[in-house]
Parts: sequence; C-alpha cells; structure tokens
Amino acid sequence: MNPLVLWFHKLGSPPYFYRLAGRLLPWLWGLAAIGIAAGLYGGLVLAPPDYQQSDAFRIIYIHVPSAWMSLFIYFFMAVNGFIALVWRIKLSEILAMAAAPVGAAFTFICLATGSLWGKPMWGTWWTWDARLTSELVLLFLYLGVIGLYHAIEDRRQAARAAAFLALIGIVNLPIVHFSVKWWNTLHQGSTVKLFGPSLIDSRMLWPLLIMAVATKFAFAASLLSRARVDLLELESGKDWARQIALAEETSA
Amino acid sequence: MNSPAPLEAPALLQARGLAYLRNDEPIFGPLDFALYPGEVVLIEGDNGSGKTTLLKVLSGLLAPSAGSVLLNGEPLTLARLSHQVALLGHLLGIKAELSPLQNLRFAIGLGGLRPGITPHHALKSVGLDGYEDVPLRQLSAGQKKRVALARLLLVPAALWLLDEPYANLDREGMALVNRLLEVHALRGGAALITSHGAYAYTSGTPRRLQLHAPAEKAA
Amino acid sequence: MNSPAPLEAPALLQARGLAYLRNDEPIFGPLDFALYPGEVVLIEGDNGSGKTTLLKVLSGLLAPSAGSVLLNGEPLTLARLSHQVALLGHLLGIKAELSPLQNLRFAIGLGGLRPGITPHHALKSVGLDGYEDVPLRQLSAGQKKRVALARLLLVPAALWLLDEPYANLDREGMALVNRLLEVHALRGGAALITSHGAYAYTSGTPRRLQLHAPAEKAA
Amino acid sequence: MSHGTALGACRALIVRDLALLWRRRGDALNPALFAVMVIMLFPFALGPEPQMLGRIAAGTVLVALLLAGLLSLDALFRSDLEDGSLEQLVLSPHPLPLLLACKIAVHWLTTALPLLLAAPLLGELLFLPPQVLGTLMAALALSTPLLSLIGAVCVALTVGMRRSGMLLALLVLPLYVPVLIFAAGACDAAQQGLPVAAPLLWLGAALVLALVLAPLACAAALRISLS
Amino acid sequence: MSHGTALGACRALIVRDLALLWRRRGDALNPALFAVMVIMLFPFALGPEPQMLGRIAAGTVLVALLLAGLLSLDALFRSDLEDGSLEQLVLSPHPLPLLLACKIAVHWLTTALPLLLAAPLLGELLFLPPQVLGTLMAALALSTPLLSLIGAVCVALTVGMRRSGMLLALLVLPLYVPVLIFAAGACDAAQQGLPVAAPLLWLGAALVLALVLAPLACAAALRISLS
Amino acid sequence: MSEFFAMGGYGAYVWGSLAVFFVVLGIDAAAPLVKRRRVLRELRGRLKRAQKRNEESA
Ligand code: HEM
Ligand SMILES: Nc1ncnc2c1ncn2[C@@H]1O[C@H](COP(=O)(O)OP(=O)(O)OP(=O)(O)O)[C@@H](O)[C@H]1O
Ligand SMILES: Nc1ncnc2c1ncn2[C@@H]1O[C@H](COP(=O)(O)OP(=O)(O)OP(=O)(O)O)[C@@H](O)[C@H]1O
Ligand SMILES: [Mg+2]
Ligand SMILES: [Mg+2]
Repeated sequence: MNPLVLWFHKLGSPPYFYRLAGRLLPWLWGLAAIGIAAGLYGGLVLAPPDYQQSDAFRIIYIHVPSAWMSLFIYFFMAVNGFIALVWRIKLSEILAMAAAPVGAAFTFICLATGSLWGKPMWGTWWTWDARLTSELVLLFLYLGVIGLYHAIEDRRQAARAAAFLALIGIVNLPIVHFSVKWWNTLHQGSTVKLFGPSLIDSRMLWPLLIMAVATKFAFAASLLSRARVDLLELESGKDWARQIALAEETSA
Repeated sequence: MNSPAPLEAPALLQARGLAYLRNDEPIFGPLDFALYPGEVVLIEGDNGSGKTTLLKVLSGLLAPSAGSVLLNGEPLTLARLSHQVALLGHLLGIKAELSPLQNLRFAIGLGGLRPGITPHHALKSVGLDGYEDVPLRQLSAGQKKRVALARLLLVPAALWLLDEPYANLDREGMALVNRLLEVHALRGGAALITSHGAYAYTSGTPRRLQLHAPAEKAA
Repeated sequence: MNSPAPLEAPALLQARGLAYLRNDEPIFGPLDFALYPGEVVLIEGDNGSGKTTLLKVLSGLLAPSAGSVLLNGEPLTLARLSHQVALLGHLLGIKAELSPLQNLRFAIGLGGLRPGITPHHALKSVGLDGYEDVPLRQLSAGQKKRVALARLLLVPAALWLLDEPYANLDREGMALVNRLLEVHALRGGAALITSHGAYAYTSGTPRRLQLHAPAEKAA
Repeated sequence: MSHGTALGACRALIVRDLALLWRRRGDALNPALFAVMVIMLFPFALGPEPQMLGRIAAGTVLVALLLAGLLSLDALFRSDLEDGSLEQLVLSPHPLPLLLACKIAVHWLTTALPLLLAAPLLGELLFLPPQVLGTLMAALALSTPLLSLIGAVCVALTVGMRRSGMLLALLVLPLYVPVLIFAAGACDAAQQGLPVAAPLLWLGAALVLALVLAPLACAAALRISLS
Repeated sequence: MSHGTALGACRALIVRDLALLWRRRGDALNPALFAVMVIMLFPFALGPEPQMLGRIAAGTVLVALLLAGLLSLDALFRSDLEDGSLEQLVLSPHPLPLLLACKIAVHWLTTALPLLLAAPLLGELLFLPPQVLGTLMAALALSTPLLSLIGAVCVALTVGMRRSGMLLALLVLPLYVPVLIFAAGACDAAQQGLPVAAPLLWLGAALVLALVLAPLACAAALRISLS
Repeated sequence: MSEFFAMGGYGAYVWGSLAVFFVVLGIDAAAPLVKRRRVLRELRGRLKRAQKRNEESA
C-alpha cells in the first residue's frame, strides 16, 4: 500500500491517534504561546498608532484573527462532519465535535472584542448590521451543534446528527464573509487581501499575520486535547483505554 | 446452529457474522443463521440480552456494526430497505385517535395489500368485529395488540419480525397468534419471534435461537 | 364469592357494590369482595374486561361510579387517598434519565422506607446489582420492570396493586415476582394482581377474581 | 402480491393525516389563535398609539407567524414517533422523501394556511398601513412554506429526543433569520413606496430550492435520528 | 413503618428534579437562548434604528420573557405524566399542594431565573434606555414567579391531553395579560420619569395571593385531569 | 509606561479585549483537562465494578 494511505489508516486507529496527539500537544501549545506573545508584542508595542483610530485600532490583533478562526473552524467542522456522514470514520466524528466548542469560543471572542471596539469607534456596543448579525447567527449555529450533540444518548449517532446540522449551517459562512460587500454596512470592508496589495502598513500587517498563524496553533492544540479525551470516553470499553486509566492511577 | 430446513431453497433471511455495538459495547455477539420459507424461529434470551435490538437490525432500522444481513440473497442496507419485512415492535405503530379500519386502510396504502383479504376480514379473524369504528384510544392493551396483528394479515410481507407478540394478550389471543403463524408458514412465509418462553410457537418444532446477556459474555 | 380467609381479622381492602361506567357504559359490573392481610388475589379476565380500570379505581385514581372502596374500614375518596397502597401500572413511574439508585431514593422520599432494607439491597434482590448508576434509558424493557419491582420492596405499603407484573420479564424475573409476593403475604401484606394466566402466583392457593368482557355481558 | 403504487401510498398518508386532523379539529385553529394573542400582547406592552403600532405592524406580524409556525412544528413527527408509525413509514417500500413531502404539505396546509388567512385581520389589529398589506401577504405566501420545509429538516434531526421543543427552536431560528430578513425587507420597501420585487424573487428562488432539497435532507436526517 | 415527613418528601422531590435538570443541563439554558433569539428577530423585522428599538425595548423584553416562560411551561408535568411518576406523586401520603409548590419553585429557579439574569443583556440589544432598566428588573422579578404560578394551574388542567402546547397557550395567555399590563405600565412610567411604585405594588400583592392559592388550585386541577 | 497602559485613552477597550481573549482561551484549554480527570475516574470505577463482579462469580 501507498505509505501515505498506510499512515492515514494508522491515524484512524484510536490508540495510535491518542499517543500521537499526546506527543504533539506540548509542541502545539508552545508554538501557540510564542506566536501569540510575538504577535501581541508587535501589535501593541511596535506597531505605530493608526492616524484615524489612534491606539484603539490595536484591538484588531485580537478581533480579526478570532473572526478568521470562527469561520475557519466552522469550515473544518463541516468538512469533518461530511467525512463522518459519508464514510463513517470515527476520528472525523470526534474531530468535528471537538472543534465545535473551540469555534464557539473564538466566535464569542470575535463578538466581544468587536463590541468593545465598536463602542469607541461607532459609539455603540451593538448594531444590527449584516456582518455582526451573521456572526451572531454563527455563534447560535455552533451552540445548536453542541446542544444537539449533547441531547442524544448514543455518542456516534449524536455526532452524525450534529454533523448534519453543521453541514446545513454552512450556508452562513459566505454570508458572514461577503456581507460587507453585499450590503453597505457600518463594518469595515476587507483590508487584508490574499491576492494583490493590502491596504495596510507593513508594520501593522506582520503582527496580524503572526497572530493568525498562532491562533491556528492554539486551535490545533485545543482540538487535539479535546479529541483525545473524547476518544478515551468513547472507547472506554477497550483495552487500551483501560491500560491508560490504570497507568494514570499508578502515576497519580 | 444446525438447521433442519431444506438446503436447496434460497434462504429468505441470512445473517453473516452479524453484531451490534452500542457506544462500542457489544449488545449481541456475532451471529450466523439462515431462515428459510416456511420456518418460524423463536429468539430466546433473558432480559437485556438484545432480542429487541436484533429485530431492529434485521428490519434495517439499525445499521449492524459488523457482518451483514441478506434478504433473498441481496444485502440489506439502511438506504435500501427491503420491503418484504413486516415489523411488530413494542410500539405498535397504530394511531390512538383513529379507528381500527382507518388504521388498517393506511397500512395497506403504505405497504400494499395481500390478495384475497379485506380489512373487515382481518379484523374479524383477530376477534375485533364490532370494533371497526371505535377510536383505538378506547380499547384495552390487548385489543390494541390485536389491531396490530390484523395489519400483519393484510400486508404482503414474506418475513415477519414480531417482538413479544404474546404480551398483553389473553389465552385466546395467544392461540390466535399461533394460528396466524401457522398459516403464514404454510403459505411460504417465515417469521422470527421473541418471547419469554411459555406461549411460544408450538405447532411443528420451532427452531430456537439463543441470545446471551452481555454480562455473561463479559465475565 | 367465597372467601377462605379468617373472618375475625379486619379486611385490608373491601369493595361494596363497586362498579365503573365510562360514558354510561359499564366497564366492570358491581363487585363485592374483601381482601385480608396475607392474601394474594389474582384478577383474571379477557382483553378489555376491565382489569386495569379496576386497579385504578381501587387505588383511588379513578372515582367509582357506584359502590365504595373501604381501606382498613375507612372509605377511600379522591380527595383523601389512602397511603397504604403501592400501584404498579402499565407505566412504571420511573425516570428514564436517572439511575436506578436515584429513582429509588426519590420513591423513598415520597413514600417512606420500610425498616431493615436499603436501596442497594433492593436492587440486589431484583438482580440489578452493577446497574446502580446506569441511566434507565439504557436498560431493556425487562430491566426497567425490575427497577419498578425494587420500589415495591422499599415502600411501606400494606396493599400492592400490580397490573400485569409478569409482562416483559424472563423466567427468572417471573419467579422473582412470585418470591416477592410470598414474602409480602407472610409479612401480613396483601396484593391484587392481574395476569393472563400462565405465570400467576402459584405458591399457596391464590384466590381468583373473574372479570367478564363487556361483550359477553351485553349478550 | 402487490406493493401498491407510490402515489397510492401518498394518498393513504394524506387521507390519514387529514382524518387525524379532523379528529382533533380544535387544534388546527390553535396556531392562528396563538398568533392573534402574541399580536394582542403588543398593544398592551407598548401602549395603544396607532402610528407607533402601524410602524411595527408588518414586522410584528411576521415574527408572530414565524413563532406560531415554530411552535406547531414540534407536532410534525412527534406523535408518529411515539406510537411507532414513524418506523412503519421508514420501512415502507415507497421513497421516503416523497412521503415526507406529503406530510410537510399537509402540515403547511393545516397550520400555516389558516395563519395566512388570518394575516389581514392581524394586520388590522396593529393598524398596518393598507399599501403594505399586499406585499405582506405575498411575502407570507412565499415564506411560510419555506419555513415549514426548513423546519421539517430540523425537526427530523431532533425527533428522537424528549423535550426537544427548546432545542428545536435553537436549531431552527438561525435558519429562519435570512427568510425573515428578506420578507421584512419587502414589507419595509412597500412601506416606503419602493419596489418590492427583488426580495420577493429571492424568497421565491429559495422556496424552489427548498422544495427540491428539503424532503431529501429530511429523509436523511430522519434515518440518522431513528438509528 | 414510617412514611417519612412532608419535608423529607419535598427534599426528595427537589433533589430529583435538580438531578434531572443536571442530566440535561444544556436544556436549562434554552429558555434564555430562545428569548435572546426572539429579541434578535425584532431588529430584523423592524429595522435597526436605535430610537425606534429603544421605544419598544421594555415591552418586547417583557413579551419575549413571557413567551419563553410559556414554552418551558409545557415541560412542567409532561414527562412526569408520560412515565407514570405523576400518578405516584398523587398517590403519595404527603399534601399534594406542598409537593407541587416545590415543583413550581424548582421550575422557576431553573427557567425564569436565568431569563431574569439575561434581561439586562436583552435590554442592551434593543437599546433600552438606562433609566428603565431598574424598573424592568423589578417588574420581571415580581411577574415571572407570578406567571409560573398561574401557568402551573393551567398546565395541570391540560396535562392529560396530548399535543396540548397550543391549547395551553390559549388558556394561559388571557391570564397573563393583566400581569403584562401592570409590568408594562411600570416600565412605561419609568420611561416617562413618572413614579413606578403603584403598579409594582399591585404585582407584589398578586404574587402573595398566588403563592398561597396557586398550589391549592394546581393540586385540584391535577386531580381532575388525572381521573 | 503609564502612557502605554492608557493606550491613548482607549486602555479599557484594548486591555478589555485582551482579557476576554485570554480568559476565554484559558477556559477552552482547561475544559478538556477537567473532563479528562472525570473520564478517567469513571473508567476506573467501571474497572473496579467489573473486577468485583468477576471475583464474586469466581
Ligand atoms: C460586535 C461587533 C463586530 C463583529 C461581530 C465583527 C465581526 C467580524 C468578522 C466576522 C470579521 C471577519 C470577516 C471575514 O474575514 O470574512 C471581521 C473582520 C474585521 N473587523 Fe469586525 N466585527 C465587529 C466590530 C468591528 C469594529 C467595531 C471594527 C472597527 C472599527 C471592526 C474591524 C474589522 C476589521 C478591520 C476586520 C478585517 C477585515 C478584513 O481585512 O477582511 N470590526 N469582523
Ligand atoms: N437506548 C439504549 N442505549 C443504551 N443501551 C441500551 C439502549 N437500549 C437498550 N440498551 C441495552 O442493550 C441491551 C439489550 O437491550 P434489548 O432491549 O435489545 O434487550 P431485550 O432482549 O429486548 O430485553 P427484554 O427482554 O427486557 O425486552 C440491554 O442490556 C440494554 O441495557
Ligand atoms: N380511555 C378510555 N376511554 C373509553 N374506553 C376505554 C378507555 N380505556 C379503556 N376503555 C375500555 O374499557 C374496557 C376495559 O379496559 P381495561 O384497559 O381496563 O381492560 P383490561 O382488562 O386491562 O384489558 P387488557 O388485558 O387488554 O389490558 C375496554 O373495553 C376498553 O375498550
Ligand atoms: Mg425487548
Ligand atoms: Mg390492562
């Protein structure tokens, strides 16, 4: 067999995944911590104040990476949900369901920091414009997925039902992203572009990009540590899980 | 399990290495058996040994965790359910607000009609003539069960899966179930029934399929 | 009806001309009987003869249309229910989300505790040790019934009204019910049970109370 | 032995659901009455000035109808699940999406249609400006079936649970929001004398899409939650 | 043989209901979420202008909380009825009104209290004028237990029926209207800078009366609908 | 230094955002650890039950 396929197959085996995730975790947390420290130092100390917003613009280094993560994680969850529904791969079910709370956390951060930013800039904590609203709907979608998952007794059936809901909710993602283009709103349009020049000073830009990468690592770390525990719970009848429980007891 | 049935006929139902796990714990172990036309098999097992679960898997409502179910040689999947199966579960699948006649008419619309029988006939043969138009809500536990039995008579399913068909019935009702099973077998149908002993299918020599409680398996 | 019980003791339960009409149609006719401490009486009758209805009337949940029920010589009314009665109906009165232990603790809080027994003991005697902390939702039909039986053991009620206590139980479970009834009778309690024959209370000579199906009465 | 035709099965299902409804015909009017009462609460809560109420009339009627529809949604499969009819439906030899489409259609006819007919009255209660009524009715005619279809998918997902009412609301409302935005947009345009075609066309397009996809999604969701 | 004390029975009941709630702790937040979503629908339906929304904020929060409370009401006895626990409760040797009062108290604590805590946030979403918030909270603190008590009596009357959700709403809402009028009156007075004591005192008096009478009525209604 | 913390008069908003970020992510990181302890405790309980049952039947 192709070695890549072989590795993928091995990854699907719970004990292997558990051990691999355990070894990766410290690295991921470390990278996330270093990245966040560097990004925030760059953003809060090194970057010059904005000519319009003065220092309030520094909220961008938290708000924007969190907003991006809220969309990215939903996409990740939906893709894993699709795999879980079609091929019934246990690991995908677990990853999709472990991603949901992390996504909800980032969505909440985006909403809260956006709100904190809106008060000085727009003079109000909240308005009902399309982007803010669709982001709030995104939070409700995350909560719906989590709620559905916990409302069903059988873990695997619950994961499939929640994954199905996540797939339906994916129509909201383009609405969040393109809302500033489709409707004229209070909220800022795109300033960072993947293609073509960005409309932002490079001294302001690089900390933002570092934060974007660092939050990805934070997500990966949180995801893996959740997935590990969920796997342990789901497989608690199996031998490998028992051995881990006994080993932890002797070490504790 | 040794099968006394003629091996030349194709099996109506065949289970190969069939197992079901719930939350990754085995409910019933790998089972291999075949059911031929004209046979009635009694599933025995203590409380919690997985009888109800087995019937749901065989009807296609639950997907097996391992192994496969073949119906007339074709595999049964969740997406492609077989339509030769009539299931009578703990829940009878009848509407308490409607009359027996309305319930049976609906069952026919959904599942088709076996030639040579009408809803009135079916109700008569389960001893409910006179109750055709009474809302089911006003019937007792055993009378409701009889309506569900009448449905079996009407629908052209070759395989019957009956979960505790004798429960809640009086003695005459139990004899009725046995009569229905006999006729169904003679007609070339087959049935899988669960029961806690006593009033099992008695005419002929019913084959038995024994399930074991999970606790025993673990020990 | 002739009563073999000693007449000097006061009757635990006494029915005088007891009848129940639903929509002015008789469900069960005027009944006169008495139940003395140490007795177990089996109510027999075909499907729809009114057994379930009779038990509900005797527990006080339904008000009789005619006649009266006396408990320890005092009349039973809807407003003043007796508290010496434990009813086990078709619905078991247990919570599917909670564990057997939590369910039993609640039952004790509500109905009191018989001295000399604990919930753990009761669960053990109905064969459910090891299931103390599993949500009931995950138990099979028969296992749930056993939890309901454990409740009877704990609550200090002198009169048991059991509707089809044998249904859904395996053979060992049926023997368990008989054992429970025996102990209860020896302790001076009394019980009224319905059943469709086979696994009725067998030790001693159970008295029987025959109900007739309304169709027969009408004819 | 004949299994009957798919059309026959649909007819049997529709006949049965209508018979059930007839048996409890009091309930059929309930969603409309509920909407009337929600509407009625607003004058109490906000005070009776006609200008004020007229300003919020269209939006409030939309919200009230949406909530009433949401509440009646729970009944779509519940009783079928409780008595085992749903298992029989899934086991039937005919295509499940088709059967479910019939069920949804009956549900819409019997819960949303009375609401639709009651809408002019509800508008009147809140002093709805007359030039908005036509647009409001068009928006409702397009959005209520859309809501029924979207709702049915979510109901199918939660059908196995007890006490799912609240969870259902949580799942359904985010999906209802876009529908509400377009419907309210049309009414708002009408109130300001602007053209209303664009948001109504969007609603129509979404309805066509939902008519095709929702029964399929509903069947898939039902299979998941029954297993 | 001891039957235990009435206090013990109450404790057992409260412990059980809290344990049930803990088993489905996700559900406990649902009424609050539902209210948030109803509130959220209004800016969509009415447009986002802060003055407009601020004007209707207090009334809308009241209506949303009332509806959320109404929806959670149905769960008060339903599951107890479905599994036969209610029969056991009625047959218990302790005074039924006392037991029911405990059930209602737990219900209020777990559904209305989170709503009460969420109310400032909800007000903020609709730009509620700050001087009204205190009065709104006081009105809510008095009216939500009142609504729970009144609602419980109606629920007890409809408990034997299937699909009673809508019927319940019809029975309950007319009784809720007076409560709503007083609560809204207090908020309106606050918005206009007038004294708010009188309507709040009326609410308080009604609450005291309901605390005494509602459990008794509830027990009587339950006995009727079980037979 | 105090100028840095004042953030041009927007200190409360900037540091508030930062606090939200770290508190929420902190909870997010701690949750699986707490759950892990619970899962292991339950698993050990189950193992003990099974052991006891085996000893009894033996
Ligand atoms: C509660 C209020 C807010 C919410 C929910 C919110 C939400 C979002 C979301 C979801 C994005 C990511 C969009 C995407 O990449 O597709 C975003 C990006 C952004 N937000 Fe906000 N926002 C809020 C308030 C604000 C405020 C007050 C400002 C500044 C005055 C602001 C400035 C930005 C900027 C500059 C971006 C990056 C745009 C880009 O480069 O693509 N946001 N916001
Ligand atoms: N929803 C569920 N979730 C988890 N476990 C379950 C569920 N339903 C049943 N079980 C478990 O599966 C096992 C088999 O249950 P099943 O209902 O198939 O038994 P059964 O043989 O029909 O028993 P009975 O004779 O009591 O009806 C039991 O041990 C039960 O505890
Ligand atoms: N809610 C009701 N409304 C009207 N009639 C009813 C109702 N419940 C039961 N009946 C009728 O009352 C009669 C007695 O019913 P009951 O349930 O007491 O019978 P049963 O002896 O318990 O029967 P089974 O052995 O089948 O359980 C039956 O003929 C039934 O049709
Ligand atoms: Mg069973
Ligand atoms: Mg009965």
